[in-house]
Amino acid sequence: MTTKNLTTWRALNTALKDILQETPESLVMGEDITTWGTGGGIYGVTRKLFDEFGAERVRDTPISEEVLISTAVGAAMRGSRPILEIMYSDFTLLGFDGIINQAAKSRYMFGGQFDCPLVIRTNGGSGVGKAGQHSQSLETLFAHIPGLEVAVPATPADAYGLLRTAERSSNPTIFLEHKNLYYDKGAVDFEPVPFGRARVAREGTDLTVVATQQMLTRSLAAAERLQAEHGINAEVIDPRTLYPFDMETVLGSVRKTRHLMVAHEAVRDYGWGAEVSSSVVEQAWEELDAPPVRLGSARTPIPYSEPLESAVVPGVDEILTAMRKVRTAIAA
Amino acid sequence: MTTKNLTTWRALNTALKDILQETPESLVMGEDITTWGTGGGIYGVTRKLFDEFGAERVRDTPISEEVLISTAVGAAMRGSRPILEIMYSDFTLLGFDGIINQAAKSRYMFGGQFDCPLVIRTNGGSGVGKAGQHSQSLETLFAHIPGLEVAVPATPADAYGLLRTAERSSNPTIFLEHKNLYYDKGAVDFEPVPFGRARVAREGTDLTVVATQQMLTRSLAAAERLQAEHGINAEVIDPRTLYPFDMETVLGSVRKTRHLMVAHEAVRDYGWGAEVSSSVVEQAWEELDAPPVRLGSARTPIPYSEPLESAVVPGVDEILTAMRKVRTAIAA
Amino acid sequence: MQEFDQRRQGLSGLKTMAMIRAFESRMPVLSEERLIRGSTHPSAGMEAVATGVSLALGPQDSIASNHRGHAHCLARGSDPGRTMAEILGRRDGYGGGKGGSMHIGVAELGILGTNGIVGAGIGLATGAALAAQMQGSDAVSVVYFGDGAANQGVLAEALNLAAIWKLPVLFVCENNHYAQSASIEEMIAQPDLKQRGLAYGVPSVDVDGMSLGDTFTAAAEGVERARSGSGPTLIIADTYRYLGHMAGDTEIYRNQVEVEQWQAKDPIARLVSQLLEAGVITTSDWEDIQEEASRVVQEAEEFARNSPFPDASDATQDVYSKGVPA
Amino acid sequence: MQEFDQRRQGLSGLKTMAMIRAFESRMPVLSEERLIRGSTHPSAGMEAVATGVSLALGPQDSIASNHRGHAHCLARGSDPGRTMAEILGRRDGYGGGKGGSMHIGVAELGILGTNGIVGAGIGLATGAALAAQMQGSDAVSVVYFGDGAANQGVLAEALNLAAIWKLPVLFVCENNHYAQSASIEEMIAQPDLKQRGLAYGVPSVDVDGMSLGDTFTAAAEGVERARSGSGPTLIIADTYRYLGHMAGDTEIYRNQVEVEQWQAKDPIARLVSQLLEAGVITTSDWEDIQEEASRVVQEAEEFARNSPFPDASDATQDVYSKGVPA
Ligand SMILES: Cc1ncc(C[n+]2csc(CCOP(=O)(O)OP(=O)(O)O)c2C)c(N)n1
Ligand SMILES: Cc1ncc(C[n+]2csc(CCOP(=O)(O)OP(=O)(O)O)c2C)c(N)n1
Ligand SMILES: [Mg+2]
Ligand SMILES: [Mg+2]
Repeated sequence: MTTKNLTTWRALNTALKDILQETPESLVMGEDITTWGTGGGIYGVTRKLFDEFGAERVRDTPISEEVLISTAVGAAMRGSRPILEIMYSDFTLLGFDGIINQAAKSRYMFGGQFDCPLVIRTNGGSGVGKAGQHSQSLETLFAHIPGLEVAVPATPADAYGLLRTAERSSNPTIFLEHKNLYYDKGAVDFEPVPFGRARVAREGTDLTVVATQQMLTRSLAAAERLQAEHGINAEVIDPRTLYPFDMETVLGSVRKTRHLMVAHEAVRDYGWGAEVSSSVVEQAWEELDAPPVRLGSARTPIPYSEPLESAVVPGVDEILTAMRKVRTAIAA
Repeated sequence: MTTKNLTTWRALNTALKDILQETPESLVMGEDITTWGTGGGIYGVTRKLFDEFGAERVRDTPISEEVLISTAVGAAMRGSRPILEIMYSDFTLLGFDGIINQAAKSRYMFGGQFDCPLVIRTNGGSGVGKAGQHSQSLETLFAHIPGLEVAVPATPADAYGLLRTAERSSNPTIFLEHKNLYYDKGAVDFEPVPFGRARVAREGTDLTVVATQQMLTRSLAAAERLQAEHGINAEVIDPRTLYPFDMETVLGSVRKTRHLMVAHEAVRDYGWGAEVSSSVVEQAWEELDAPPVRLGSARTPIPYSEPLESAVVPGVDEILTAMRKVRTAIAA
Repeated sequence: MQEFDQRRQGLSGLKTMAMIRAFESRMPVLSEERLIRGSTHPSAGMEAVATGVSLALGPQDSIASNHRGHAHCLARGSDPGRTMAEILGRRDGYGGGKGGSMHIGVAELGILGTNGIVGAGIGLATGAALAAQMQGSDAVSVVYFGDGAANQGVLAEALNLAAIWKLPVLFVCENNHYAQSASIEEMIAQPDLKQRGLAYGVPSVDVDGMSLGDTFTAAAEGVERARSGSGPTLIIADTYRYLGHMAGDTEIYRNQVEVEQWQAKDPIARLVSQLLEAGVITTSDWEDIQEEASRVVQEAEEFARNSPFPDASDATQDVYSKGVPA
Repeated sequence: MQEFDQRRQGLSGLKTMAMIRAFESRMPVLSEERLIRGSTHPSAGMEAVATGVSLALGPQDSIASNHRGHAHCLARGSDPGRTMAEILGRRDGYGGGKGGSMHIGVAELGILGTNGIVGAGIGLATGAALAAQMQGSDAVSVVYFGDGAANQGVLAEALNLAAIWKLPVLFVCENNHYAQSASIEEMIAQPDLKQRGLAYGVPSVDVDGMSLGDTFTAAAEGVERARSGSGPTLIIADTYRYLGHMAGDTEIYRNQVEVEQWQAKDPIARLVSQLLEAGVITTSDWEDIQEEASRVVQEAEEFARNSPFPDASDATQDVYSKGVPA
């Protein structure tokens, strides 16, 4: 297929179409996924799938997150390959038993007898004023759980490619889209993107920045200013999946730049940046010239009002300051 | 009150009695808390409370974790002070909406109008063959959530004292007992233990070890061997609460020992040890002589069979090896 | 039990309903103007439910609301200006802008919050009822939830718990026939929703949610049952929302004819004719009431528009009570 | 529909039930001997339910079980030796010792696992039914759950979902009157549990769970409904467990008289007299059956005791399929 310029939601929509076409075992289910907007879900990702694939394989569901999740697990254990849309990642909390006690452990507890090829598509993140119960970045909770894979696509191409890979996986995957990136545009080459392989979004020599989704975008913007204003050349890495995590690419970069910063939208405290930072410290202690710095959201729920929401999530300025801090830590 | 030698479960039972006596707004609820064993819950913590305080204040509940948790939240928002026993911490996953979307955010989202003086008592941890769905150490999930306090008592005295503090708090507290420590005995002085104040369980000069619950016990045993066999003197610190976390005591110790190890039973990947390690690195970079090392459970569910269970959770030998590794990292 | 009195509840309810209608009619406009971020769910058409129920409550009582909760708050007595200010994310909002439309709480009115999680208020109200019971007060609590929320398992758990503990709680299901874009007909197999209450031992009734008198009477009955220690009640109120689920709703899931059929049963128009017929009001009274409603809402909107945005420094306040306990 | 034939289902069921009884009788002993870690929940007294239901199933079908699941597995055809080996945490157990009593799964028999989370099997079976429907097979799925689990909200959600999608699933509630130490009488207000199914549009029946014939017949009816595309069925089976909830149960919540009253209705004894009366078996046949049951269980136990413990290196296997996809 040739490369096309698509929005993220459209790239995801195309991925779902391709999956439904190629994989007879797949099905798509979720709340309001066929009757909302122009016949897709809340952000359009399931648009017109119903028209093409019908009511058996594209299913609107009641508002019953708990049973939707455990139903998807059961179906996956019996040879179906469900792709479940949970409207906002905050609502997955209603089905955490299904995700953590069932899906994540169904292979292990029974000694490897069962596959669990389940994808839960959902979205996290802030930026559009959806407030405390529709804006969380919960990826760390999932990354901590053995048995789960966690994808955090940032670009349309990765959204397409990672979703294809998630669907082929025999493990349960939490597929975390970002609600403020659905309308971003980018080139999509319609190739699967392997899990556990980071993307170097910007090459650089002086500082390694690991960032995802909205923080990736902001880190790239900050990196330009860092270079222009301070002559420091940052390498920006998008891990794309948190589990598996491509530590090798990060370590390779750190060996070159000797400095590390991690930026995520999840709350900083006990967030996944700590894992990246402390793993790098453990594995590349001698190669670091300064302590790694982590950036994440403040220890607050996400507030509604614009000035408050902006205040708790790191912006470009804050990222820039942190970048400079990493580079000057020793000097300071 | 004079000091007594008590088991952990008895210390907790005494704390509940004292709370019910002193705080008319308090109530205790949970599954099988009055009719199991000798009239207490699964580990006896609620023993005979029913006889003393009656059916209004000590309530056996149906198996409905989701509504139990959100009911406790609602009651707390209206001036009651519920202490809810969830039989195993694995079952809290059924009520994560109540914990994370409601309890943790009820003060913030409404601009500070509501207190939410709720305690969820539950137990985590492995060691007794309860297998994958009754042995998880989920403390990191809670510690990551703004609005929650997280207590992880290790000794009978701390069990008593932290529960008293949890109950006095106006914030929702996740109170994580350890199922393999209920029958440990220790001196209890019946004093509240403040949150956010670590306990130095063993003084030392060469290495700081931060550990909780079962890993604390094992770290103390390993520390004795480390001293006897290798002449290295470890300081062992029990943070007692993960949020608030007493970083000052840890930093103070690290400044003295110049080495850090963190050991927890939670899965190592994306576990809370990463937060401790990377915070110390950020704040005490110049004072560390070697990279901090983290120990945690393997990235697996907890298996049932004894040799498997022992294999995935760090034991004394493994802790000892890690301690030595921290001290020899530079040399090696 | 309180009887529905056209002069008292009728007249007072009409004023409230007119005000709510005027208030909610501003939502699409304010959304369009981008003064509202995120999602806001107006309830024009459904005024009789919140109003009828609220008239049956006393100051000691509490309510837990849902995403479509402005009416629940206003009928309970929330200040329209502060309510609007919260929806616009301003400092004078009840939550100082932290919550927005889906998180309006008013402690002194016992409003435990509108809620962004469909079904979550059910447990909160059950808990408020538990607190009332423990405290020996005669307070009752109410939860408003939709037909969509009726499919959340927590409802079953709460009905059962409230029934065995005889908790003073009213479960008020606003069946407006759609959950976002999902028609209830496709989402449930047993259309008689009150069976869900009966199955768990909760006295359950259907009520015409387009009638203020009927909702008031059903609620008053439930409140009396609750206050007298006889436990919970489930009320299934048949109603309809006129506007889209939220701003931007294309409404492809329903047709205009259906909307108009329901508008023909408009709860406000119906109450007005009743009160006119009964001589409680004159046409000019009704005009005054409408004008007053407009005025109140206009003032509220001005108040909200003029209220400053919160200060960024406020963003990290109120996470924990005065720091965590030491 | 399959009719209950004493010569077929009766005889075959009796053998299964006798074997299950013998198997479960070993649990307290093995616990005492500390060969079993954690918790094990025997179901002596409840054999007719698992057995009757299993007799109505075909090889294409699946089951989801709960914490009290040995009988469900054995009746479904799991090997007693491998089942026992799993309970003892041995290498030859179905999960190689990773799962234990609460996590016995057998993929080739469609056993989606016993389960440590009360109520969790309900969603899994609903999903298995969805898979069957999608795959165009005529497979049905069964979930066994207790009276205690009936208070989990997921049941309500599953009943509704199965009803609207007409999923081929049998919800089998084993009402043994206690949930651990909680008497059902105190935990529900509406004692007629089948109302819970009816409220969501699921055909629901009561059945005497101490009668093999009755449970078989009800299950066969449900299976036929499911296979023919008419959707789910809820079966409430009245039954009782003779032993404590698990090892160490002091049983302060019930008295011996009650236990004996139920033992007087013993499903095995009752079936034996029926078959004797009908001339299907003689007293000596029954003795042979019992001996055979003992022998099978004894062999299973020997097999399990002799099975080696798993190797520590196995502990990190099977978390992900052959590593995560690259
Ligand atoms: C747990 C959860 N699932 C889904 C949503 C998204 N959502 C918000 S409102 C709504 C429809 C609710 O329908 P109903 O309960 O009937 O209330 P109505 O909007 O009709 O008043 C949905 C699906 C949500 N907010 N929370
Ligand atoms: C979610 C959850 N809550 C509580 C428990 C603890 N527990 C295990 S079995 C049980 C009682 C279950 O009762 P019931 O469903 O009636 O089944 P029975 O044991 O009577 O067969 C309880 C409370 C659990 N395992 N999972
Ligand atoms: Mg609705
Ligand atoms: Mg039972």
